[in-house]
Amino acid sequence: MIIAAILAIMVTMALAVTRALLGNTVYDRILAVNVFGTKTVLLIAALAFLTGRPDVLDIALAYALINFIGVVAVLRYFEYGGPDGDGS
Amino acid sequence: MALALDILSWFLILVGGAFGIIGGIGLLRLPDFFSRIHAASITDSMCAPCIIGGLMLQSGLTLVTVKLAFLIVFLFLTSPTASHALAKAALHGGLDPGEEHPSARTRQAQGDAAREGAQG
Amino acid sequence: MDTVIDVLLLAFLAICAVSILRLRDLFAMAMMFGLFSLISAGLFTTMHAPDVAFTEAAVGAGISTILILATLAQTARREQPVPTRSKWLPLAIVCVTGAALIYGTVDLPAFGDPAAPAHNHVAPYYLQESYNDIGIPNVVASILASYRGYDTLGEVVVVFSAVIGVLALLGLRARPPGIVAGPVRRLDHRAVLKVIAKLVVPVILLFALYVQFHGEYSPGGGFQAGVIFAAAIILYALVFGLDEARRVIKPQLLQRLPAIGVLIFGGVGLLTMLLGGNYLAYNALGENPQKAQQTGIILVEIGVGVTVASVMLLIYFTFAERGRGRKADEGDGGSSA
Amino acid sequence: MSFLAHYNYHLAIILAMIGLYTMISRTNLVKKVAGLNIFQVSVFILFISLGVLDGGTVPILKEGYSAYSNPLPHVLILTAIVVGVATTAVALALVVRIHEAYGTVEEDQVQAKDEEP
Repeated sequence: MIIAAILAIMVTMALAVTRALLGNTVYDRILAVNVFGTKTVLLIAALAFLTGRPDVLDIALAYALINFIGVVAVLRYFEYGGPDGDGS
Repeated sequence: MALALDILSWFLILVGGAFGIIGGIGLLRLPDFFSRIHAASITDSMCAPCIIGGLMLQSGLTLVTVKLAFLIVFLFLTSPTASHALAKAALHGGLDPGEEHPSARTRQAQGDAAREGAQG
Repeated sequence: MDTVIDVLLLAFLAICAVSILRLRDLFAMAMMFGLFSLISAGLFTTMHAPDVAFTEAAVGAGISTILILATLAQTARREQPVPTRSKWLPLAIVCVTGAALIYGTVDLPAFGDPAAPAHNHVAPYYLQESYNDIGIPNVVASILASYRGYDTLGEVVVVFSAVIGVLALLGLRARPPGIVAGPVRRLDHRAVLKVIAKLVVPVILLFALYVQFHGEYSPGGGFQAGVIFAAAIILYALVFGLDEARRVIKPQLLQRLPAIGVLIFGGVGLLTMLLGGNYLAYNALGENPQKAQQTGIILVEIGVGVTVASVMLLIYFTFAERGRGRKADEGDGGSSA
Repeated sequence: MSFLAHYNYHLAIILAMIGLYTMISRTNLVKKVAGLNIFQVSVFILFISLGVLDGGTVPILKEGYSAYSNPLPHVLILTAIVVGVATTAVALALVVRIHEAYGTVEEDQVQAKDEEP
């Protein structure tokens, strides 16, 4: 049953990657990367159970943290790199 | 009791997976950014807690459960924040809700910055 | 099942790499780069390498991407079209090289083959004896800090010299003429982000400490903990501004910390020599060889953690400070904390 | 069959070649750095693939498991990743300085400016 979950997560990842590739706007890409990141967290958690070694769950935690930081960084630099400079 | 927990856990995992796929399809198929962000939020706020909750029921009461609980709390804090910040950035960055909808194609009027250019 | 996940992740990786190659908008490229690192970290997890996945996630998806973004903010956002003359020669070179390399894999043992030489040379010793020698379950940590301590010391020194290079290039010299310090930018209008960052940063710092000191029993150690620690402070700097982050961690202290970390590592080696052992042979640190080894590993990992954390922070601060420079005549130059 | 058993190595090589192509065909220096990183990650993947053991598990000793993947590549790659980001930082610092000195990060334009008297 965990395999079913993993498959579902992989399908979602594939869809997110497609969106990241198609893009349209930069924001769509950021969104897709963010979704992909949270799905990776889930994938790692599920994999930890599939292999019977849940002690590697720390990685999933680290992913969640780094993903958030990455999105904030992208937003910040994108906003201030924009034409009006001030962001808001 | 154990069987009930097992069934509940499988149910949660399946529901989570289903929400993930639904959100993914929405992310791909919905017409503009602001509706896509809604689809993405579904994967964050429904899929993740369901799957992790299901895994928590699998693991019994150990350190692993605590870590998973941390994971849920953390995702619940950060994912909506990221979505919110993203939506706000898009709004301020010149992306108008409804603007990108196929029925109102006035993209050229928008600033170039929010756009993705020609791909080489 | 493992194979399916493996191949799918590798396919995602290839797709990402191609899109990095093709994207003209370098911001989008930076994002795909972050995605690339995230996927490769996932791949490392499926290949039973949690420590590597940990490091790659924190370093590749976190620090590298942020550095690329900081560079883009100071240079050009878009790539200019490549001159057409140079299209076929690179492709030919790449195809020939790739074919030669693939021909080279024919003689390699099959993927995951237990009879492969890699599994029969020194690895069995580590796997069988490390628990007797050192007494900690994470074999990667024992090899990193004890068996291959010299190697790790060398790597730490490389990281240390990298920060000296970055400081020499960007930090020490005044801004070039025509560039003035820009205004301090903060995400002041982001109330939600600020509240959540305030909540999350202490948790990340705590998690970094857990990774540092629990690294002997679970994936983790000085390298990972250092990067996560730095990432937490970088998040703080991103949201609250560079000056605020500098107030938290004084630049004078930060500039000394990389050296202090290296000195802790080297000092442990000298200590073991003074106590009558060889350089970095921790057995001299105590009566009980296992306890002595564990003491040595913990000390060395602290050195690694201090160096890595301070180096990453120093590099980010240097980039961000440089990026604050704003061309007097141009509108889109600076963008940093 | 034996050729298929190397799929991991082959995909790593394909990745390496994409990175190499990015490095030699693009003139944008930031993109070259990204290509270098792709190449680097492919080498990491190759190394870790060599350490994988069928039926093995993560090399954190635990009762009930006897087959572990080879921990040595993990150690080498773990440190290599951190060193990799350090070198990337130096490369990016050079890019920033080049942009300050030449006003561009395109290799051919930098060269053109160099050849000007």
